[in-house]
Amino acid sequence: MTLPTITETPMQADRAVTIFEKSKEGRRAAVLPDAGVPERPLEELIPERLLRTEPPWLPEISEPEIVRHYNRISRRNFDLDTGFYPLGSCTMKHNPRLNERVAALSGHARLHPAQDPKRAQGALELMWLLQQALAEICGLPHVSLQPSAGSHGELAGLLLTRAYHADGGEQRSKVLTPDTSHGTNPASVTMAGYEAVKVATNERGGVEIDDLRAKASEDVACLMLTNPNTLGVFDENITEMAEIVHGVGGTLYYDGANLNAIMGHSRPGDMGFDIVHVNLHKSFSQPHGGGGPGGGPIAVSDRIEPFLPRPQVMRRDGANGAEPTFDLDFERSKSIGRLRGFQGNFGVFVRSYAYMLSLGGDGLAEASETAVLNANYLLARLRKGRAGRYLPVAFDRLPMHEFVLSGKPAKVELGVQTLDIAKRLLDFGFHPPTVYFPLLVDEALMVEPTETEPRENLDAFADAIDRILEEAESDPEIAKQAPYTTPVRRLDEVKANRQPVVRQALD
Amino acid sequence: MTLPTITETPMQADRAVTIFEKSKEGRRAAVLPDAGVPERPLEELIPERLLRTEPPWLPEISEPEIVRHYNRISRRNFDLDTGFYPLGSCTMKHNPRLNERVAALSGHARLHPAQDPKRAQGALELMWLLQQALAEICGLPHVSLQPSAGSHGELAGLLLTRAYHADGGEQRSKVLTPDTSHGTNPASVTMAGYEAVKVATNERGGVEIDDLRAKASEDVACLMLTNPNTLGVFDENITEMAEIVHGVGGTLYYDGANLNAIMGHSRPGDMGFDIVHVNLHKSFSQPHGGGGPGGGPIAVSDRIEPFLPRPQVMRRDGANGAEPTFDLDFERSKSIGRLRGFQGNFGVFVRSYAYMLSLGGDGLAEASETAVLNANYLLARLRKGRAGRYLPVAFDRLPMHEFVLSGKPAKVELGVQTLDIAKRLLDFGFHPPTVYFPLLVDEALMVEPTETEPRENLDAFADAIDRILEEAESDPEIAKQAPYTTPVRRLDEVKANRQPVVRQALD
Amino acid sequence: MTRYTSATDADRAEMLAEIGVGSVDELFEQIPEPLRLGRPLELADGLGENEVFGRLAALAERNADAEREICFLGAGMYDHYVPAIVDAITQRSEFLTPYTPYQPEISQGGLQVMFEFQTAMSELTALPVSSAGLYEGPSTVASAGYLAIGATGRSRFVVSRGVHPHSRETLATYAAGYGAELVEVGIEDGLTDAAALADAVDGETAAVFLQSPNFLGAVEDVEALGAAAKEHGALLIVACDPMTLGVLKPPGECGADVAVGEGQPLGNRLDFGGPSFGFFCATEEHIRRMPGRIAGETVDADERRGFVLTLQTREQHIRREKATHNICTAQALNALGGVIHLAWLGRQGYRELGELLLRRTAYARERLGAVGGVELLHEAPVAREFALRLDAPVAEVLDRCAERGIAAGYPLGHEYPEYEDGLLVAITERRSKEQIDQLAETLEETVQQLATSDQRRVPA
Amino acid sequence: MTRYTSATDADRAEMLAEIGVGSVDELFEQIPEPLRLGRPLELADGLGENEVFGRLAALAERNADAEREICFLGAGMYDHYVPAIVDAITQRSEFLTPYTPYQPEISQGGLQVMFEFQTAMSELTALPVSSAGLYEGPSTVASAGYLAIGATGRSRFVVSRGVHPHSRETLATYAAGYGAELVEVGIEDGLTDAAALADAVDGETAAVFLQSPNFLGAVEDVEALGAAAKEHGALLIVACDPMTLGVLKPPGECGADVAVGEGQPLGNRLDFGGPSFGFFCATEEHIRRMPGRIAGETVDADERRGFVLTLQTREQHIRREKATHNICTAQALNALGGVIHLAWLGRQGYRELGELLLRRTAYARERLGAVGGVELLHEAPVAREFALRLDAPVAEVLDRCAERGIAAGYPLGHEYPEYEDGLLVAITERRSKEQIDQLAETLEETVQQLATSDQRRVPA
Ligand SMILES: Cc1ncc(COP(=O)(O)O)c(C=O)c1O
Ligand SMILES: Cc1ncc(COP(=O)(O)O)c(C=O)c1O
Repeated sequence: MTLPTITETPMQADRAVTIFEKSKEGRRAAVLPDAGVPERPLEELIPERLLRTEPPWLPEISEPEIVRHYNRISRRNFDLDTGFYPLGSCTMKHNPRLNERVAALSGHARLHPAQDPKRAQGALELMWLLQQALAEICGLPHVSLQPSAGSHGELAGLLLTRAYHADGGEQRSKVLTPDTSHGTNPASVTMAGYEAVKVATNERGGVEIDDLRAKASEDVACLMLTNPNTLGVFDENITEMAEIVHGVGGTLYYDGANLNAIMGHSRPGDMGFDIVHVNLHKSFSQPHGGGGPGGGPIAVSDRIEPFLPRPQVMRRDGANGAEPTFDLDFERSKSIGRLRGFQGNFGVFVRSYAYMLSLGGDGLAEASETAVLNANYLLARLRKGRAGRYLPVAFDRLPMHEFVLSGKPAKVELGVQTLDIAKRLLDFGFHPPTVYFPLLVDEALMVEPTETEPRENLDAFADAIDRILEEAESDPEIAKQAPYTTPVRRLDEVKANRQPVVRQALD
Repeated sequence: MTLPTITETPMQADRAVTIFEKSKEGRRAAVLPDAGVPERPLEELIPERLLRTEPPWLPEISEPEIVRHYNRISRRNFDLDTGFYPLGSCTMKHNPRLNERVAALSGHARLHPAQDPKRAQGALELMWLLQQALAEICGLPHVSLQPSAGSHGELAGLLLTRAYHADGGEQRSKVLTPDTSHGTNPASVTMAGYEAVKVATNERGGVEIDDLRAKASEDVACLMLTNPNTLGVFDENITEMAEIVHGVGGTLYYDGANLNAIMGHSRPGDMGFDIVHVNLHKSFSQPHGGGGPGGGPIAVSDRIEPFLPRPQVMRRDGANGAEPTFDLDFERSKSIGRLRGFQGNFGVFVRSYAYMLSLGGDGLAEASETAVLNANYLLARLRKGRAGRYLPVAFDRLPMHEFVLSGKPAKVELGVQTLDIAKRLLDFGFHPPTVYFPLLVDEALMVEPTETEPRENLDAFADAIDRILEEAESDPEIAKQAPYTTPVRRLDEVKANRQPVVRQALD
Repeated sequence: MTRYTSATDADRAEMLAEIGVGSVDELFEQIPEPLRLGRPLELADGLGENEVFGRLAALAERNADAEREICFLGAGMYDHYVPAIVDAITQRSEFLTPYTPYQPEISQGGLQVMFEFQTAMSELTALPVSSAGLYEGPSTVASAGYLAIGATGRSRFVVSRGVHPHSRETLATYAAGYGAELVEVGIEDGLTDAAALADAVDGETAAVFLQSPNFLGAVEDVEALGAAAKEHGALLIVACDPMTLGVLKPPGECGADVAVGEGQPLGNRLDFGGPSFGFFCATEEHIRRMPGRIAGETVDADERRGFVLTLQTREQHIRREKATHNICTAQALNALGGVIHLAWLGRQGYRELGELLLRRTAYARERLGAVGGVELLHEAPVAREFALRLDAPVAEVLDRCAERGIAAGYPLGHEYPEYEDGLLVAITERRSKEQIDQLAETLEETVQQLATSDQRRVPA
Repeated sequence: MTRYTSATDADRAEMLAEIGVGSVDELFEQIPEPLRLGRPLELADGLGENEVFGRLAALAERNADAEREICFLGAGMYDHYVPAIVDAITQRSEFLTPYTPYQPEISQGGLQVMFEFQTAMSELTALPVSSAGLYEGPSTVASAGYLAIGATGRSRFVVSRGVHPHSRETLATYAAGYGAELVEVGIEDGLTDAAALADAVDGETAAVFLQSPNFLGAVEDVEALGAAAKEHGALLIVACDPMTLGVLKPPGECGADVAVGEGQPLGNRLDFGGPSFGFFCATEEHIRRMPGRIAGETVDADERRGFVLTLQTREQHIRREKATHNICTAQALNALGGVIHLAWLGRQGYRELGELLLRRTAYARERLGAVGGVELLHEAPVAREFALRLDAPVAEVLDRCAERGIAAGYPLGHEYPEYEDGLLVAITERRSKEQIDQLAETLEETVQQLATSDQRRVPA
């Protein structure tokens, strides 16, 4: 008697098929209203040579099968509502459904962006209120909500810096970023037409002051910094650094990706930063959506304000005690101009504002406390186990909301790389930390638990890491060939790059 | 080198834990508004002996973990939006999301049932429009939407029959149901205070006329029938049967569970039925919700109308050309009274009415055609394979929207029972057909594909059945020990019945 | 090809060939010609999704819902806030679209929810056994009567007039079927007349039906009233409001044999009256007489924990005419909404919400009772709803309030002719102090305008 | 304990002990004292879910959305009907809550969606390569400029004035950074001035930017206009409306090197301007210069088909300052909405919708053009939007229409002073013939009332 043993999980057995491959001629989901107007031949309306001859090969498929297709493939994703997702630098905190509910109200969801401000007062007031809250949190008085995400905010910040200097008749060419900075920082620098110059990191994980001083010339437009930085540690020398950069007439840009560590505890403005971006999809609970949408508002100081993007939301006090009114200000002569269409990712603003109302000022401060508590607790738990030996923390000090481990000992002593550990974690039902970033840490694992994780999940994660290292002590192959239970196993990325197949072939 | 082989699927490895077991003292999700009124001690408001001393042990858990808990266990369900669900007699057709959207409009969702009819005109008109549509589909002029599901409609029908006879000074004691009838039919008969009397089935799967004639006495209150019946075949003798039953003064009750076979093609009223129930969660796309909610409206003839439940929706024509108005009629002296609170499952009415608007009259008729086409096609495909030998159709004729196979040959020749085949189907990713019903078919498998399944799914199902029978030919144990890949494997129902554990123990 | 289907003309042709018939019509020939409709249904043609949405939205526009009005209506269903996670979870295909868990191996999600629901309702009512979701409140009361007849072999019901009128009427409707006699016991000062109840109960009594808080909002002394039932071996059946059991003594601690009720306040929207769910809890001895589905814990072939539908020999699909009830499709999804709402409230929040209701209700009762031309209909203790008497025609007062955007309450006259001037006012956490004050001011104004007499309430 | 967290006081104490510090404050001591805020944030206290809902609902109430007004506004975003399955699927946790698919083994759902999205956009634009979701329309135009500079080594842009003003302004904003000169080419009779364009393009030109339909709704002869670009080796960058490509010749068939645009019409609600998605398609040769994420097909260790993020050496997280773009978080969820909407429309429906738009737009244009005091701003062919001239102050006309529940269109004067009397009117499948007639009547009435001159349109 030979009973079938499981060689594949059901999902593994269910091979990927795209919706285009499920198409069958003549099938459809949509039923459209008839035009209700004269059925004139298209050629009468548009010159024939401007008309399309063959409609695009979109799928032909019924509604039930569309729903099944996307429901089924959705289960091939790991998601935050399923389990622990300590993806460092990304602040994978809970996404409240309340925010989805209020964003879906037709007064928000079906409001046309070109609606006359007179008839969009609720939306403009919401944006204004969000601006006020962000200004208070960042410690900088002026806010533009326009940037669509963090990197967009970075670009904005650099263009603001350029405009600021140009306004003073200056042209600068360099922007300093620490070697620990996120890839978007140097990429934004280049896109903004500057040259990116690295500054070194000291033994405490902060910026090497002497190196900064050495590179801080009159040609330096800006210093871009994350604080706490991507090592999860707070750079205590920030005030001195600000003096140095301001001393040579440069601006200080704050990459707000790590704001979740300090909300209500410390403010970039008070640290001396001129420009800050905030990732609404990190600190303020906008769902990450598989890679967006996001929001990257910027807060700036008085001297930068004149250059903010157009349009800006403005508030007019009501004449003698009447309600204030809100409007869009396009007449900003020194503005760098638009960064995108219309007023920004309003739907994201609604969610983030609802989140702020839910937590309130104290709640935000407490969220940061718990985020820092969770990170420190998880690190302490890890240290006690095999991670202490094989995955030591890169800079040995108390972290803030996240910390970076180095997989170098594991690689040398066990022959398993950070990648292998990450892949093996998948079999244990965890999303791995951010890996191989920041670059200056060998085999880096960047762990950010966030405040919304209960302690039990941190314990389970620490235990899983320990189990994986224990396995590796006896047989490194287990990790090296992991994962085993995921919908697919390790994928051939080289093949994907060599002969890129980037769309479904149709025939 | 010993790589881990998969002994369990990830879901199998993840053991069931209830939300009560995840509770930890002091945790919570909800934040309530403060009362905003004087904080008086409860004892001042309610005599102490009427107050609760210990609050109930509800879970203490944060919102993120509640969401994760239910998202995770939701994946332990098989559902219609994932795959083929040919559960006979249940009409598992596509559940359009449009219906969920319109049901959620606050004008429907937040309308209080005790709202003055003057201020609920939209809701009453919707109910009235749905009644009209159901009357047209059933071929009976009067409709009550009150019953909450089919079995509730059955009870209503029997109580109506009782009231009808009582009104004529009669007291009858017997109700006839074929041995093929659904369990709710005889159960409703008993609950309505009647004695259930079985009538036999003839070789064509219809009612044995002679047996009916023999049992149709003056003491018979009603004949309950499904047509097409639970064998999926249409009883051609229905007109004669109606004459027999009406001849002795009884009523004819139509169990509408199989209405999906004949919408727009034949009408119970025209067959001679006096009372019909409709399952809105079957023919009219209300999602089954894991076992409800449903809707079981009844349509009746003129002579039954006076006895319909209270209240009834009524329409008043507007004076000189004004819009008609709608109201609730409570003054129905002969009414059997209420069957439930308020006006019925209104949210279900909204969905079903939206469904009718979407398909329209022709669409409903075509839906029945495709349902019948799909059933006949699937049967033809099965017959061609091993099922033709091991799972013959119970009554050898063209079925309507569903058909019943007998697993007797499979049991005798292969040693695998219908249950084993059903369980093995789970490994192939299909929901099994209804099994062991109707009772008069040995090892019955009742298959209803519905109109919303594409042909490819029917082919795949037929192939899976064939594979399973092929396996069984070589090794029956494969089916007998199935399933292997489901979140849990076969469960010990005897244990569950012997020492019932029906709630989480808390300590 | 119709909406939601896949069969193209090409598919049809091939499928018919496989079947071996020439047309779909042939498949319908088993329906005798005279019984075939032979004409299109007299229903409009199908519409596109946007048009259907437009039609339904237009109908919804013509309802004064609790989003547009300040709603003090109660009478069994209440405008509580349903947390967003309830919709998010209940709308998941995995919960929304399967049917009853007949195949437990692929229905563990739904079965575990039932098990959790049973646990939660058992905790609320302090009774050990719970069924998983009957239709709704009133029919659950009638089902309890059916159980009582089976359990006692008697067929006489003694019913307090404080029980919801819909429940009493539904009980009577069912009783006409399974055969039971109803005896009603009146109300004194808002509470069930204890003496009359004691007289009414005898050795023929199958069950005593109480509701607390009763329809007038008054909290009954269930234990005291129940004594008569105990004495004569009748079952004590108590209908209760699941939102009050964090603060009020639960039926199980008051000697109830069966506790039933309307589940709407727990995670279910108003929906003009349904769908919601009913709950049904009882003492151990009745476990094999319970109506509806029950999930039980067990293990699988590999000793994994799992859940199944249990004690199915009670049910219609097994026992047919001998079943303890005829219910099949119930309200599983609504019960899920209830259990999520309870988990969201949690042990603390559930209690706090009960306290909030008590305190706001006490405030509202005093505030409104002090309005000129308004007096309390009774002085008995109340939890979340209370009754007033208006010195003005209730219907007209309600119309005036509606013009001012307030649904002021439920008029008692229709079901309690003796309280023809009565108004029932319900409070939820959604009704703020400001809204209560607004109601008071509106009543002040309108009752004055419409006053039927000059006699004003003499301060007690 | 704040909202959404789990740490109770007991948890905190145990966790601090494990860490080995006495208080949470100690953990913040690495922040120099002067930099610590030392006071609470000046923000209100947190609110319960119901209160937050109330606040946001009150704000929403003060917006005239397309549910309440008949909306003829367009100008880049359109009030199309978003099918219900789009919300149902995009709201699934599995799509809503993960981040960028850095771990492909557990992100196959999102990666396959990207792959399908790329295929769909490639089909629409008739260009082989597609990036998966940039921010939105105008910034995508600016990103195309960045690619052109890299591809040609030139830095001069020739831009039609028919390109969306937001796109032109965004392009200028970016150009101030990466350094490029903009030359604008005017509009004649609604269309890009072909002669002026030919003159403007030279050997220094990196790219020519066109939009079709252009901002005035006119369908440009992209192929003819593009000839100048080809001739001088400049890239032809075409912004297009994804709802018109079922009927209009796609950029790929008109010689475009890059096609970009605003994705909102595909499965995304208006949301007062965002979030939506941008699309970016190009010819093979530019594949390694594309901005944003791209999913590619491959196989796993067991030869199973799978998808990964590919060509990542283009991206900031690998190449840093040498990356082809700085974008990281984009608009993946919005792109999913787009691909679901396209699958729902299907090949036939997508074409039919395009035809519907053309025909209704033609009807509306004639109907409105015939209104007294209203004339066409141009006679060029249009697809789904068209421009009028009003013989009355546009702002006042719009106010009057708004009072009658109609958002009559987009006033051109702000961005095109030369069309200070211009009104842009957009049509979608949601705008019925009846609504168009209603707009006509309302304009008839209001324009007359506000007429600035007596000269009336002479019928052509
Ligand atoms: C440190 C840091 N900076 C900048 C960014 C870029 O932000 P966005 O992805 O919103 O563009 C990220 C995003 O992961 C980040 O972690
Ligand atoms: C033939 C038949 N009759 C009656 C019923 C009972 O309907 P409901 O479950 O809606 O009570 C069913 C339900 O499965 C059925 O299949």
